[in-house]
Amino acid sequence: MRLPPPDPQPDLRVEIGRNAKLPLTLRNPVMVASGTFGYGTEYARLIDVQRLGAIVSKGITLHPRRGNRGPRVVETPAGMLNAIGLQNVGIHKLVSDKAPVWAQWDVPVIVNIAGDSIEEFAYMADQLEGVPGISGIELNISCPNVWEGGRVVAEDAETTAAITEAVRLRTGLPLLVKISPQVADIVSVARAAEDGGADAVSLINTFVGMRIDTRTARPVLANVTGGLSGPAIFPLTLWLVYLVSQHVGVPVVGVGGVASLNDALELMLAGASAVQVGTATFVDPGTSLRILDGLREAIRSRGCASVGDLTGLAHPSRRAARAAR
Amino acid sequence: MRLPPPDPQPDLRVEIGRNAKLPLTLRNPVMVASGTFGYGTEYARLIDVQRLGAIVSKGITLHPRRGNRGPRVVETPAGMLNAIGLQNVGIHKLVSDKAPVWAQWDVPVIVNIAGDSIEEFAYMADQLEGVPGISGIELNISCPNVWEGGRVVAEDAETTAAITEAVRLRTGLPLLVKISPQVADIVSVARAAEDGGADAVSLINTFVGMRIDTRTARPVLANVTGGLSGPAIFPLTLWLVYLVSQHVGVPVVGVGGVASLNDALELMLAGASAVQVGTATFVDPGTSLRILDGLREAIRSRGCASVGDLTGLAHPSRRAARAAR
Amino acid sequence: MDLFSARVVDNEEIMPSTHVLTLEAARAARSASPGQFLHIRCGDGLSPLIRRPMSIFRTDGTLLQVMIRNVGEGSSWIVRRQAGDMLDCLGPLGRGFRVSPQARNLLLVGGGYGVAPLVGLAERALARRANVSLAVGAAASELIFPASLIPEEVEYLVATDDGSAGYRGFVTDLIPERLVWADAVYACGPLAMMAALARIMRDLAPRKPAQVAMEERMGCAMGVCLGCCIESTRGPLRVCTEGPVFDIRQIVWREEAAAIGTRGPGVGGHG
Amino acid sequence: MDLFSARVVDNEEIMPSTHVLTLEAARAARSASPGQFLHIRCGDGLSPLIRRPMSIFRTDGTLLQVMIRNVGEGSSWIVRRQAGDMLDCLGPLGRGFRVSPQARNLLLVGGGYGVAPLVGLAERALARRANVSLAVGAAASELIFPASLIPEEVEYLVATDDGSAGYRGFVTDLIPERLVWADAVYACGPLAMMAALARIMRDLAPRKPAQVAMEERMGCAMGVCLGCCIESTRGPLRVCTEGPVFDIRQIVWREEAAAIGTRGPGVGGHG
Ligand SMILES: Cc1cc2nc3c(=O)[nH]c(=O)nc-3n(C[C@H](O)[C@H](O)[C@H](O)COP(=O)(O)OP(=O)(O)OC[C@H]3O[C@@H](n4cnc5c(N)ncnc54)[C@H](O)[C@@H]3O)c2cc1C
Ligand SMILES: Cc1cc2nc3c(=O)[nH]c(=O)nc-3n(C[C@H](O)[C@H](O)[C@H](O)COP(=O)(O)OP(=O)(O)OC[C@H]3O[C@@H](n4cnc5c(N)ncnc54)[C@H](O)[C@@H]3O)c2cc1C
Ligand SMILES: Cc1cc2nc3c(=O)[nH]c(=O)nc-3n(C[C@H](O)[C@H](O)[C@H](O)COP(=O)(O)O)c2cc1C
Ligand SMILES: Cc1cc2nc3c(=O)[nH]c(=O)nc-3n(C[C@H](O)[C@H](O)[C@H](O)COP(=O)(O)O)c2cc1C
Ligand code: FES
Ligand code: FES
Repeated sequence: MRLPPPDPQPDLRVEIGRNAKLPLTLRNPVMVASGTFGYGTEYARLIDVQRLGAIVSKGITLHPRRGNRGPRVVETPAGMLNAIGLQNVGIHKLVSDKAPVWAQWDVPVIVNIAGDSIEEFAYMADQLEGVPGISGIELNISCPNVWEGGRVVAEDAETTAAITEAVRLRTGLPLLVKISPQVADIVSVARAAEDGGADAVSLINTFVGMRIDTRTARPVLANVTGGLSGPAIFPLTLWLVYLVSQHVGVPVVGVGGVASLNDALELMLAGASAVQVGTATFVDPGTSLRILDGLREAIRSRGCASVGDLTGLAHPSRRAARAAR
Repeated sequence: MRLPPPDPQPDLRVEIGRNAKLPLTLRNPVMVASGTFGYGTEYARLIDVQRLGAIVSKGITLHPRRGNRGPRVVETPAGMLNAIGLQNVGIHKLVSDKAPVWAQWDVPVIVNIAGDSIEEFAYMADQLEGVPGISGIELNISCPNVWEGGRVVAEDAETTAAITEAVRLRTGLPLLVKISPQVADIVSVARAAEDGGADAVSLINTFVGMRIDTRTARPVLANVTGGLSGPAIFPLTLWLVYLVSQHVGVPVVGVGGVASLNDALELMLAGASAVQVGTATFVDPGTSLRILDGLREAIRSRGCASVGDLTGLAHPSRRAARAAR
Repeated sequence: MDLFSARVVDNEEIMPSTHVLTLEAARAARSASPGQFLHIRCGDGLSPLIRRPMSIFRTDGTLLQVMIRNVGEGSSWIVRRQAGDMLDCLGPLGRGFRVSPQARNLLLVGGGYGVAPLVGLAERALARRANVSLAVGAAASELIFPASLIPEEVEYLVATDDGSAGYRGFVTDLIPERLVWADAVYACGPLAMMAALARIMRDLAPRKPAQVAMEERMGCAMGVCLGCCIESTRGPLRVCTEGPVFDIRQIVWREEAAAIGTRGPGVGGHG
Repeated sequence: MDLFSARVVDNEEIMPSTHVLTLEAARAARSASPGQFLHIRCGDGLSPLIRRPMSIFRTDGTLLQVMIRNVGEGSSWIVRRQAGDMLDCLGPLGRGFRVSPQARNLLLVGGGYGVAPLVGLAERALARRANVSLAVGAAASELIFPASLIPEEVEYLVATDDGSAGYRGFVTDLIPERLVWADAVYACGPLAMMAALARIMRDLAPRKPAQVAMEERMGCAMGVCLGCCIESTRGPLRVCTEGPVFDIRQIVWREEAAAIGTRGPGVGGHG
């Protein structure tokens, strides 16, 4: 008697890099978010990081930074605020000390970079070009000093396009542009990134929030404000992914509040091609791999052949198409 | 032997209406938020609503509205989304059926109004003028169709100023302007409200979010998106209150995620003169009165004479002033 | 209607994933009528945040029972409560079944945990010497409400999708032949079941009294948030306040409305 | 270092609002050293979201104890755990106290729940026949760590703010006269206490080994978020990874930095 062939494994691969010389095929769509996984080595003692779709490393700047004074983090309902202040080792040390480790790894590492100017972004991209162990770049144009007297200064469509173009010219690596949720018009910013040559957009960075210590009557964070992350922001992330993914052609990477398989599925149905897990890793370091395992099963049980079949299924256009079939 | 006189009760009164013919002195700073307390009668069976600082009634429009199709609400981590669609009885019925009840009450009722145009706002203010039982108006310029393709259409500084001015001309009632958190420049919108003649600004209305049902692959809300409220948004509210209160002269009313005495205190330290409790009432109908009771004690134990002494204590300017004394 | 903290005195798993919790709740037990519900807080933290509506299953003196099917975060928290634990409840809420004193023969139709309010209704009806027939549907025999929990005087009819118990097919298939006998019909269960019943009533007994207990996601359960409104022939009605029990002919069944393409932003936006 | 679920085998309130929980945690108990900590999840929902760092108090075979002071949402959840409940823990984390084999006379200085890691340290030191003196400060006698829980061989010195037990004044007042005797000093407690100790050491014994266990709000406790950094003479250091125990002379005490006016947006913004 011959057993029937095993169910084919669903195809979890995600391609990022339509416009890149060196397109990247992720083995699966579950990444870990910048700033929540260090340089990738720390959690390796606890979980099998090699199984991840990709690791996005802590935001790096040209020169090393000491970051903000403490306290730098504080909890909020179903979330947390952080004001780390981009403490990092600087790009040269990243290239000399971290990349060689990554070069030994199966899991691709995407480097999140934050520049002070278009030139600095371009220069940093140059430094990363051809470095073994670096598989992609994520532009962090949303983080520094987003708010100044309440105005969004960093991220408008023009700046986004200009930075993206400048980096695109210098890099053959897949290029992700990470977008702040607090821009006047997120669709036009995402489109500017696409027009500037981005291979994907990562939605979203954190929301500005604060907490006050009622005993001292002072802000808890030394920096006064911090960025809100965690499950609290998930419904906001989901809407922005749903909105933006209907207006751009490149893959959308959903990040912001993902804490469960169900969250990841919601994001993919909303139009994400991949997800990043951030704060949830602090709560339960196994979150990302559990999502990965569940995703495989969820795809199979839905009768899909590949993970891409889920992407955008909640869109009216996809629903209409399904109904017409 | 004579007992010492009892500790003086702290003064909880809050004045709203610098620019109004009929200024309103709230007996205390704890109100309930529009849309979360109906027309004030419903919770009267459960709690002593007369003790509240004020009740803000459900958003009213010129003509009655049927609202959106269901589902209209869905839960999120530490929050909920709603897409009620401004179902209401219309302003004429409000004046004929609801106001007479309110006229018998101790607690002032502030009517939240939503117009489709400047003229409609002005006309509605006219209808409320001189009606016994109505103690104030809150302009809901932030709610309908906030997002259209990702752009914030309803609420910019000019529109806000124009609506506020038009209503100010028609009303002697205290005028609160309720502001959406999702505007490009919240400080300028708040200032426009102040310049237009507002007596206070209410910060904030909800954030746009969504949820997807992963079994059906469709948005849970029939309306696709809903407004996020509840504790999840509290740190965002707090920051916006802290920011705006440093740039306007009129009282700021903090609303968004208040669920405990500590939350109310944080908001007041951040610059709020009063707070509104919304979603937390659904979770625990006693929330607002418990905050009120706790506030009295908190003021006393801080050695303050009146609730106003707390307002803005976390601001750098106030901190510097305290240090100098 | 009250906000009260009720002591759990018993928690029994009566069938897979379905528990009956017995609560010490004297005031609520005395004032409740079948079809009303409690709005129950699930935990003392911020998640799950919103209370969960649960029908009142049975009352007996100072005791009140709810029957909970474990389907998600909130219900799974409730079914983990044990004797001695306290449950934060709001209720009894809403309008229950209205039974005319003239009605002698009552036909009850249930599906899933929709059986809960019907059992209480059956007990009340028997007490005033009415005849009760209860038809219940489920996917398979192990999901059928245990007959041992139903008063003996009740005629108990069972339908399963797979025929593993009783009639094979939909519970609504059992209704037509009993309509002549019945003076009134009361239903609670999945939307599709109740919509099918509505069609049967319209076609076969357009004037016979019939009521359904509806469900919708709730916020306040106090009538203020308007989150639970459903479409009726009289416009939107609140399940928590005008319902959960409605005249079956008042309901505009959602099937049409839910057709693909008709969803989308409403004119009123949020709020 | 592991992610593990530990069974609570005992929960005792050793003084007002302070509980010792005994956990079955063989691997962690075997590998832990005094001064290391666990990052403990408080509940299985989303609030409180972030784990709470708690020092390892004592270990004994396969058992591990933590001493928890109930000060807020997270700690109050932990102290409500009972025998049989499971606790989701990450650890042992961080670097503990480093005791040179030459050190014969150990002076330990504690305040509040800062006594926790010092008791474990004392037990280890006694096991290798060192002499241990433990000075503890508190606001009043009822907040003093019970002497019965401290090994008899330890010299136990007490200071209270109100003089209700032991010396009246700061525990740091007791230190100078014992510095000649001590080969090394180890401290854990409120920031002000440790800063005062740092000044004493600088002035009176600038070369004597001295270590402090520091505290900062934490996110990951794994060294990745950089949320727990404190200022040191070598730049920012992570309490969770380079600490919690540091050389006392490495710390830049926050008092100056915390002066009014110096707070405000940093150049790096969030992230
Ligand atoms: C009037 C009324 C009476 C009910 N009586 C019973 C009963 O006696 N026994 C019983 O087991 N269940 C009953 N339900 C359904 C019960 O409220 C839901 O199963 C429960 O809310 C699911 O919550 P969850 O957290 O376990 O599931 P989740 O799926 O995690 O819930 C997520 C969210 O969806 C909402 N939700 C999900 N399903 C429903 C639903 N069917 N109705 C309303 N809201 C829903 C929840 O309130 C929550 O906000 C009743 C519902 C209503 C409206
Ligand atoms: C390395 C280390 C070891 C510790 N060992 C112990 C111990 O053995 N026993 C003990 O009782 N406590 C110990 N603490 C302090 C303990 O972590 C806090 O008391 C606890 O986090 C407070 O949480 P909560 O939810 O009860 O209080 P809340 O005040 O509600 O906490 C609110 C937030 O502030 C943070 N927070 C508040 N106080 C502190 C603090 N002192 N340190 C770090 N984060 C804080 C919490 O993590 C949380 O994010 C230790 C702290 C650190 C950093
Ligand atoms: C402690 C911390 C540090 C972060 N640092 C960065 C960073 O350096 N660069 C960046 O682009 N995003 C940074 N982020 C944002 C996350 O990558 C992510 O966008 C955000 O946290 C939302 O996802 P989450 O809710 O899953 O955490 C940081 C977030 C946290 C919590
Ligand atoms: C169900 C619901 C209905 C609401 N309706 C209105 C409304 O009609 N007008 C308005 O200005 N705000 C409305 N809001 C917004 C609230 O007044 C408040 O601004 C928001 O919920 C944030 O506060 P909270 O987190 O305390 O609920 C509504 C909120 C909810 C949850
Ligand atoms: S649930 Fe709020 S009106 Fe019914
Ligand atoms: S807590 Fe995250 S680095 Fe220390």
